[in-house]
Amino acid sequence: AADCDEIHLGSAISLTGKYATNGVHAKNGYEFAIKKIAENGGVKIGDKCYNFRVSYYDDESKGDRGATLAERLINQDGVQYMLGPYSSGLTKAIAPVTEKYQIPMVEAEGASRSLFNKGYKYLFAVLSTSEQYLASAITLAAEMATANGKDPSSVKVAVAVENDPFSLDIRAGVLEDAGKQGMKIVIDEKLPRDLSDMTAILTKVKLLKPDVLIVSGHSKGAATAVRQIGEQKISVPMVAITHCEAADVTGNFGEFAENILCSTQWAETLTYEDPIFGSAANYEKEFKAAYSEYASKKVPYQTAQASAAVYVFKDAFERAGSLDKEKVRDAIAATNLSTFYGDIKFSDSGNNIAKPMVLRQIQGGEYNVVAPSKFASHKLVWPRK
Amino acid sequence: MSAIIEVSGVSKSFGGVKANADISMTVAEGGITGLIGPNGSGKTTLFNSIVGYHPIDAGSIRFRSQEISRMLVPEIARLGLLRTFQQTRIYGAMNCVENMLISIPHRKLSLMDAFGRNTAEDHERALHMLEFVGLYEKRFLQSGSLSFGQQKLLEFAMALMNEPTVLLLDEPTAGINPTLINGLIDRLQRANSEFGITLFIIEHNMRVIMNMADKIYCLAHGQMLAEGRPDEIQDDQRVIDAYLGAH
Amino acid sequence: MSDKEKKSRASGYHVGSVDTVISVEAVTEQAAAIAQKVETADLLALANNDPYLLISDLHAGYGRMEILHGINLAVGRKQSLCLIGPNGAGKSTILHAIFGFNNIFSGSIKVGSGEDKRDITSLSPQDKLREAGIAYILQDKSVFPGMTVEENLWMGGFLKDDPKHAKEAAERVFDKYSRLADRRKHLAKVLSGGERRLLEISRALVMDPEILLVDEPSIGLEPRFIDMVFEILRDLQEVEGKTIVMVEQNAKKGLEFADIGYVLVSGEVAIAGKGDDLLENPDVGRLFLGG
Amino acid sequence: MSAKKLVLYGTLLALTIAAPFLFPNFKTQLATLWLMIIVALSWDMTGGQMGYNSLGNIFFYGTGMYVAAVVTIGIVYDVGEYTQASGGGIYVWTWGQYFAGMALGTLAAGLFCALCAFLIGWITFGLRGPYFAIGTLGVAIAAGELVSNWEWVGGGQGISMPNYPGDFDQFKLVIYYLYAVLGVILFMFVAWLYQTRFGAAINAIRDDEGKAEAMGIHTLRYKLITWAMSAFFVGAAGAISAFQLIHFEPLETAYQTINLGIFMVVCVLLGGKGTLWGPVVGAVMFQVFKEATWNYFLGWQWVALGALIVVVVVFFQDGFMGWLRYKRPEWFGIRVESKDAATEGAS
Amino acid sequence: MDQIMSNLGLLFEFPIVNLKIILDGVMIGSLFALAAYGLALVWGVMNVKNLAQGDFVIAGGYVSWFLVKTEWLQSLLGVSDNFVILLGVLVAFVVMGAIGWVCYKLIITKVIERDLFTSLLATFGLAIMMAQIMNLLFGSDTQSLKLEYDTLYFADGLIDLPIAKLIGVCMAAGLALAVVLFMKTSRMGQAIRATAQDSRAARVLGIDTEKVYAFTFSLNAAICGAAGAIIVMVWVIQPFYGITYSVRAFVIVTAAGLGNLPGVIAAGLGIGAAEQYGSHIFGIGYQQAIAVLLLLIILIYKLLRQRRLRQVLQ
Ligand SMILES: Nc1ncnc2c1ncn2[C@@H]1O[C@H](COP(=O)(O)OP(=O)(O)OP(=O)(O)O)[C@@H](O)[C@H]1O
Ligand SMILES: Nc1ncnc2c1ncn2[C@@H]1O[C@H](COP(=O)(O)OP(=O)(O)OP(=O)(O)O)[C@@H](O)[C@H]1O
Ligand SMILES: [Mg+2]
Ligand SMILES: [Mg+2]
Repeated sequence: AADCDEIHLGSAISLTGKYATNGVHAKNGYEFAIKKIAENGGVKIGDKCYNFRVSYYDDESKGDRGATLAERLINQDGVQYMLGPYSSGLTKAIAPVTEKYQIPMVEAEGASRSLFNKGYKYLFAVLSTSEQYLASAITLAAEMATANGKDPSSVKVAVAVENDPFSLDIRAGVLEDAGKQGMKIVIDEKLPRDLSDMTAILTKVKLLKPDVLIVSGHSKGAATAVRQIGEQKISVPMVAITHCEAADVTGNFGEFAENILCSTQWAETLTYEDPIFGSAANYEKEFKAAYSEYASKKVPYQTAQASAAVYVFKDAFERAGSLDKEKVRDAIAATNLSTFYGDIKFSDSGNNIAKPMVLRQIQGGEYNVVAPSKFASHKLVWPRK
Repeated sequence: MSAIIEVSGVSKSFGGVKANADISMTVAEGGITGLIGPNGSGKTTLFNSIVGYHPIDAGSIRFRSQEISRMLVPEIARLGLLRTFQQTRIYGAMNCVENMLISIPHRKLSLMDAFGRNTAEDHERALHMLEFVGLYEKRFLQSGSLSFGQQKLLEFAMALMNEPTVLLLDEPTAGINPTLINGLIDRLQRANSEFGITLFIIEHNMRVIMNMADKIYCLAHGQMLAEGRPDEIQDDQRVIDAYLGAH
Repeated sequence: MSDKEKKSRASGYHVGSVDTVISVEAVTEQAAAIAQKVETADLLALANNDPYLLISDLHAGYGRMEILHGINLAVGRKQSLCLIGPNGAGKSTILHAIFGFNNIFSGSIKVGSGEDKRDITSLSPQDKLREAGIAYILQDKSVFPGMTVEENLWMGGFLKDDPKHAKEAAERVFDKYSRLADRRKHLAKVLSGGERRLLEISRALVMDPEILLVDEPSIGLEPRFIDMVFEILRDLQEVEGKTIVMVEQNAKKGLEFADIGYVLVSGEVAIAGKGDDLLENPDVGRLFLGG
Repeated sequence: MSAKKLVLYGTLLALTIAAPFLFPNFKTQLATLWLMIIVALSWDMTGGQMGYNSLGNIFFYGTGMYVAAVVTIGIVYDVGEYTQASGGGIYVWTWGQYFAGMALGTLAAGLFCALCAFLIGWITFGLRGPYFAIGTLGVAIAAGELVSNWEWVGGGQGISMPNYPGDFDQFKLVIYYLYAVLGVILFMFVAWLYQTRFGAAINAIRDDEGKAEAMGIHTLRYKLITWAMSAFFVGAAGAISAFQLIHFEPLETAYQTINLGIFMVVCVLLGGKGTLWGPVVGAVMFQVFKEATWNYFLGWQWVALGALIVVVVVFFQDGFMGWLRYKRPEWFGIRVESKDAATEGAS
Repeated sequence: MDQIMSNLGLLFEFPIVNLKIILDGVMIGSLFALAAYGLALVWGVMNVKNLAQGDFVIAGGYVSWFLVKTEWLQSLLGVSDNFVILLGVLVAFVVMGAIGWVCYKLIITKVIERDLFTSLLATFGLAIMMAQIMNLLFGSDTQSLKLEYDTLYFADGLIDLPIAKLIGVCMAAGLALAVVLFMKTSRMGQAIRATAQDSRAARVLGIDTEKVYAFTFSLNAAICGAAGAIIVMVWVIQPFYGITYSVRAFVIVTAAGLGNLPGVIAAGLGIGAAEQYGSHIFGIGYQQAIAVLLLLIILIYKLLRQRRLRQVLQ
C-alpha cells in the first residue's frame, strides 16, 4: 500500500556488457515483484507495513566492478539486504563482500554449484544449481537409447559451452551424468566470450555424428547455435540448449528452432501458484501486461526467479517480524514456501533443493514440457528431423 | 699512419641498382679522409655499410683489424665509431646541456654507473664543449628551437663529448651559411689535432674538402674512380669529367 | 654581362679559402651594425617600380612565435630575387608565409601588376597555385616516391580541368629534358638527388605558374648539377618570363644569378641591392659569403 | 630538497596515512585510486619516459594476480584440486598461512612479471611505434585467452583467493596500506630514477632512438630493465588486487585489456606524459571523474567516459602537467631567454 | 591433447573438410579484409590508427538491421525483406560515410599528423562511445537478418554454402574491387595516393588535403558500414562485438605491412582461414588468441628478417 514505510534493498546488476540482456530481465523481475507486493498490502512486520525499494548500480558484467558496487551499497548507501546480480560469475565476486558484512543476499541468477561449497551463511539462491540444467537431457538420451534397443553407453555426446562459471558448471553436470552412463564425449569445446560463429564446431558435429548436442552460452550462444544448426542442416537426434526464451529463438529463427530441447528453471505451464502472483500462467499474463516489450515473446525464467527472490524476502521479513538483520537471515534460512515459481526451501549451503529443473521441447513453435515425467505435458519428439 | 678502417672489395646493390661495386679504401688513424662523388654514386651507402645500417653483399670492413661488416649499429657505435646524419638529429625536447650530458660515452659505463648521477666533471666537460663550438650562451635553450646551423654545431659537440675514435660526417656543411662553414671547419680541424679524432667526411662543397682532407677518395657510379691528395684529385681529369665539371 | 664574364664565374660551390672564422653571435652583431634602414622606396626601385609580388610590413611566425618582424619585399615581373642570410634568419619562413604554411599576424602579400593587385594574404595553400599562380619548390624532398616520374608530372597538373592537358604538359617536359624521359616509368624514389630536383622543378612548371618560390635549389647537389639547376632557372626566367623568389645558402651562386638580393638577419631585411652589387660589398662578402 | 618541497611532501604523506580514517566509507575507492596511481606511474616509465607505448601492461597485472593466487593456494593446498569446478570442500587459511601467502605471493608476482617483461621485451622491443603498441596488446589478449582455457588455474571459472581471516574493515585497511606503501615506494623510486644517467638515457631513447643507438647507448639493455622494473610494480599491484577482489575471472578481471589496460594510459595522458607528477595527478582526476559519472550518469557512464577521453586527447594533448608547464614554465626549470627578441616580440 | 590429435585426425580422415574450412575461412576473412582495407587506407594516408574500426562495422550492421526491422521501406516500395537487406548494404555505406565525415570533422581533424598515441586514444574514446550508444539504442542482444535463400550442399551435405553468404562475399569482393579501381583511376583517388606519400607536397600542387582526409575517413567508415551490413545478413552483430573486428583489422594491416593493399586482402583471407583451421584443431575458444599469436609470429619473422638486414621494424 502507498502509505507504507520503506525497506531498502540493493543490487548490482548488469545493465551493460555481455550480460546486459539478462540483467535487464532480472531487474524487471525485481521491479514487477515489488510492485505486486506493494499492491497486495506490502510487507507486514508487526502492525506496520513496508514497501521494498531497490538501489541499482550497473556492474557492467564485470566481477571487480560488482564487488566494489556491493561495498558501496552497503557502506555508503546503508543497504542491509541485497538482491543478487546476474550470472554466477558476478555472484561469486559479490558473495564474499556480503558475507563479510553479514548482509543477507537472496539471489536468483547465480546457479553455479561452486557458490554453495564455500560455507557462505548469508547467501541464498531460489534457483536450481546449474549442473542440473542439462543433465536431464543426458538421462532422456539414455532412455531413448534403451527404448531403441541400444545400450546407453553407445550414446555419443557433443558439448559446447561458453567459458564462464555458469556454463562450465552445466558442462560439469553433463559430463558427470554422461560418465555415469558410460557415454562417450566426442566433442568438448568452449565457446569464446564474443561468439558470433560456431561453424567450426558444427562441422565436427557433421563428421562425428553425436547423438546429443549440448550448447550453453547465455542468449547469444542460444541464438548462434539455433541459427547455424538450422542453416547447416545439422541432424543430431537430440539438441539441448539453455536460454531459449531469453534469446527468443522461436520468434527469431522459426522452424530452425523446431524440436530443440530447452532447459528452464520455470515454465508458465507448470501448476505452481501463490497468493501474490497467482498461478504461473497468471504471472506470465500480468507481467506481459506490465512490460509491453515482452508481449510477443515468452517471459524468460530469469524474470520469474527474480520475482521469486523478492517474494522470499517478503516472506522472511514477515516471519521474522522484525527488521533485525540476523533474525531476517535466520528466517530466510528457514524458508519453506510455495510460490508461482515452485517450492523454495534452502539447504544448509543456501541453494534451493525443493524445485526441479524442467526440460521443454519446441514443438510447433510452442514450448512444451517433456521432462521430468512428473510435469511432462507432451511426449518427446525423437529423433529430431 | 696506420689504417683504422679498412674497406676491401665491398659491394652493395639495391634491387638492380649497384650502389657500391668492389670498393676498397682505408681511413688513416688520426687523419682527415674525404669522400666525394656525384649524386647517387654511393657515398652514403658506403657510410651506412661501415656503421651497420644495412648488410653488405660482398667484401669485408675492418675496424682496427676487427671484422665489423656483420655487426649491428649499436655494437659498432660502442666500438667508438660515430656518425652524424645528413639531416641533423638531436634530442629536440631537451636543452643543450642535457643533450651534451646524454652524450657522455655510454660505452664506457657499467650498468651500476648508469644508475649514478652525472658528475661535476661531466658537467664541466659539457660546458667546455659547448664553449668550444660557440653555443655556451645558448646552453639552457631548448635545442629544438636552435637554428639549423646551430643544431649542426650542437650535434658536432655531442659527437665530441662522446669521445669517438672515428667520426664519420655526412655532408656536414650542407645548407650552412658560408661564414659559419668556416667556423665549422676550424673546429673540425681542432678536434682532429687537439683530441686526436680521426675524421671521415663526405662533402660536395670543394671549398671545404679541399682545405681539410689529407686524402680524398672519389666515387662514381658506385666504383672507386680516383684517390689521392687534394691537389692531385683537383687536377685529375677523370674527376673533373665525372664530377667537378669544367672550371 | 658578356658571355666571357659568365664563363668565369663560379661553378658549383666556388672554391676559395676558409680562413674567415666568425662566430654566429658576431655575425649577428656585425650585421646589425652594417644594417641600413632599408627604405620601401629603394625596394620598389629595385623592382623597377612595378612590383608583381609585393609584401608590406609582414609579421609572421609559427604558433604564437613571431619570426618575421616587419618584412617588406618587392619583385618585378620576370625578375629574380635571392634571399641570403645566416641560418635561422627566417628565409624559408618568408616563402612559407607567401604560400600560407604558417601564421601571418599582420601585413599583406599582394600579387599582380600595376593597380589591379590581388591581396592573397589569407588565401589557403591549396588555392595559391590555382588562384594566384604561385608554385613552390620545397627545401627538402617532395617528390611522391611511390609514383612513377610520369605520374609525378601528372600530379603537377592536378588542378587542370581536364587530365589530358596535364598529360600534354608532361610530354612537353619530357621533350625538353630527355634525362627525365628516359626514366618516365621509374618510381621517383630511385632517382638520384639531381634528377629529383629536376623532377620537382619541372613538376612545378606543369601548371605554368607566374611566380616560382624556390628554397635552396642547390642543397646536396653535386657541382655539375648545381650549374644545371641554375641554367634551368635562368632559362625559366629569361625565356619563359617567370618571376622567381629564391633562397640560397650557396650565396655567391645565388647572388650571381639573381637580379635582386636581400640579406636577411633575425627576421628583418638588413641590406637590399642588386645581386651583383651585393657580391661586391665587402661586408656582405665577409659576413655571408665566407670571405 | 627545499623546505617548501619538504612541507609539501610531508603533508601529502600525512594525508596518505590518514586518508582511510578521514573517509572511512571510501576505503575501497581510495585503494583503487592507489592502484590507478601505481599502474599509471609504471606505464609512464616506458610510455612517457622511454617513448615505448605499451598497450599490454595489463598482462603483468593479470599475471601478477594469478601468480599470487597460485602461490597463496599452493603453499597450503593442491592448486588443481582447489580449482575444480565442483570440488566441494571448504578451504580455510590460518593467519600465518594467509600472510605468508600474501608476502610470498606479492613478491613472486613482481619478480615473475619482471622476468616475463624481460623475455617478452626481448622480442617486442624490436618493434617500434604502433607495432610495439599492437604487439604488446596482442600478447595481453593472447595471454588472457590462454589462461581462460587453462583448467589448472580454474580456466573460465576464474579462481578464488582465501578470505581474509580477520575483520572486514581491517582487511580493507590492510589492502589500502599495501597499495599505498607500494605506491609511495614506486613514486620515490621513479623520482630517483629519473635523476640518474639511466633516466637521461631512456629519455634519449624516447626522443630519438636511432640517434641514441648511434651514440653507443645500450638501448636494448635500458629498455629491458625499464620494462622489467615497471612490470615488477604492476605485477605486485595485481597481486594485491587478487587479495582484494577475492574472486576473479581471467578475461573480465585479470586480463581486462580494454578497461584497466587502457585506463592506465588515459590516466597518464590526462595528467601529462613523461612527467613525474603527471600520472599521479591524472589518476586522481580520472578516478574522481569515473566515480562521479558512475554515480550520476547510470547507463551513460561509458559514453561520458568515452567523451572525456576524446576531449582530453583532442584539446589537452599534453595533459594537465603539460598545460601547467605552458602556463608556468618557471616551475619546471625552463628558462626563457629574455634577451631573445624573437620570443619577446611574440604575443 | 587427445582432442587435438583426434581433430587433426579428422582432417586426414575426411580430406574434404579442409575445403570446407578454407571456404568458411575465406568467407569470414573477406569481411575482415574489408575492414582492414579501410584501416590501411586511413593509416596510410592520414597516419590515423583507428581503433573504432570495428565499431563502424557494427554500426553499419545496425543501420541495415534497423532499416529492415522498421518495415518502412517494405511497405513504401512494396518490396520484400530480401530486397531491403541488399539495399541495406548501400544505405549502410552512405549513412556510415556521413557518420565518418562527422567524426572526422569533430575529432579526427584535430589528431591528424599528431603522434601515434593521440589518434589511437582518441579513436578508442570514440569506440567506447559508439559501442555504448548502440547498446542504449538497440539493446545488448545479438541481432541478425536472414536472407530467404537456399543453401547449396556438396559432398554429402558436408559442405554447405548458404547462398546468402555467397552473395555477401560477392558484394564484399565487388566493393573491394570498386575501391581499388577508384583509387587507381579517379582524380580523388590520385589525390589520396599523393597525399599519403607527401601531404605537404600535395598541398603545394594545389590539392586540398583537408578535403582528401575528410573524404578518406568517410570512405573508410563507409566501407566498414557496408561490411557490417553484409555481416548482419550472414552472421550476427552485437554492440560490443566491434573490438573483435578492430583487433582483426589491426592484425591484418600489421601483418600485411603498410601501403600494401593487395597484401591486406591476402592477409585477410589468410587470417580467416588460419583462424578456422586453428579453431578446428585447438577449439573455437582459441580463435582470437590464434589471430593475435599469428600476428606475433609474423612480427617475429619480420623482425628476424630485419635483423638480418641490420634494421628494425618500424
Ligand atoms: N634503400 C635504398 N633502396 C634502393 N636504392 C637505394 C637505396 N639507397 C640508395 N639507393 C640507390 O643507391 C645509389 C647510391 O645512393 P647513395 O645515397 O649512396 O648516393 P650518394 O653518393 O650518397 O648521393 P648524394 O650525394 O646524392 O647523397 C642511388 O642510385 C640510390 O638511388
Ligand atoms: N615549424 C616551426 N616551428 C617553430 N619554429 C620554427 C619552425 N620552423 C622554423 N622555425 C624557427 O624559425 C626560425 C627561422 O627559420 P627558417 O627556416 O625560416 O630559417 P632559414 O633562414 O630558412 O634558415 P636555414 O638557412 O637554416 O634554412 C628559426 O629560429 C627556427 O628555429
Ligand atoms: Mg648521400
Ligand atoms: Mg631554410
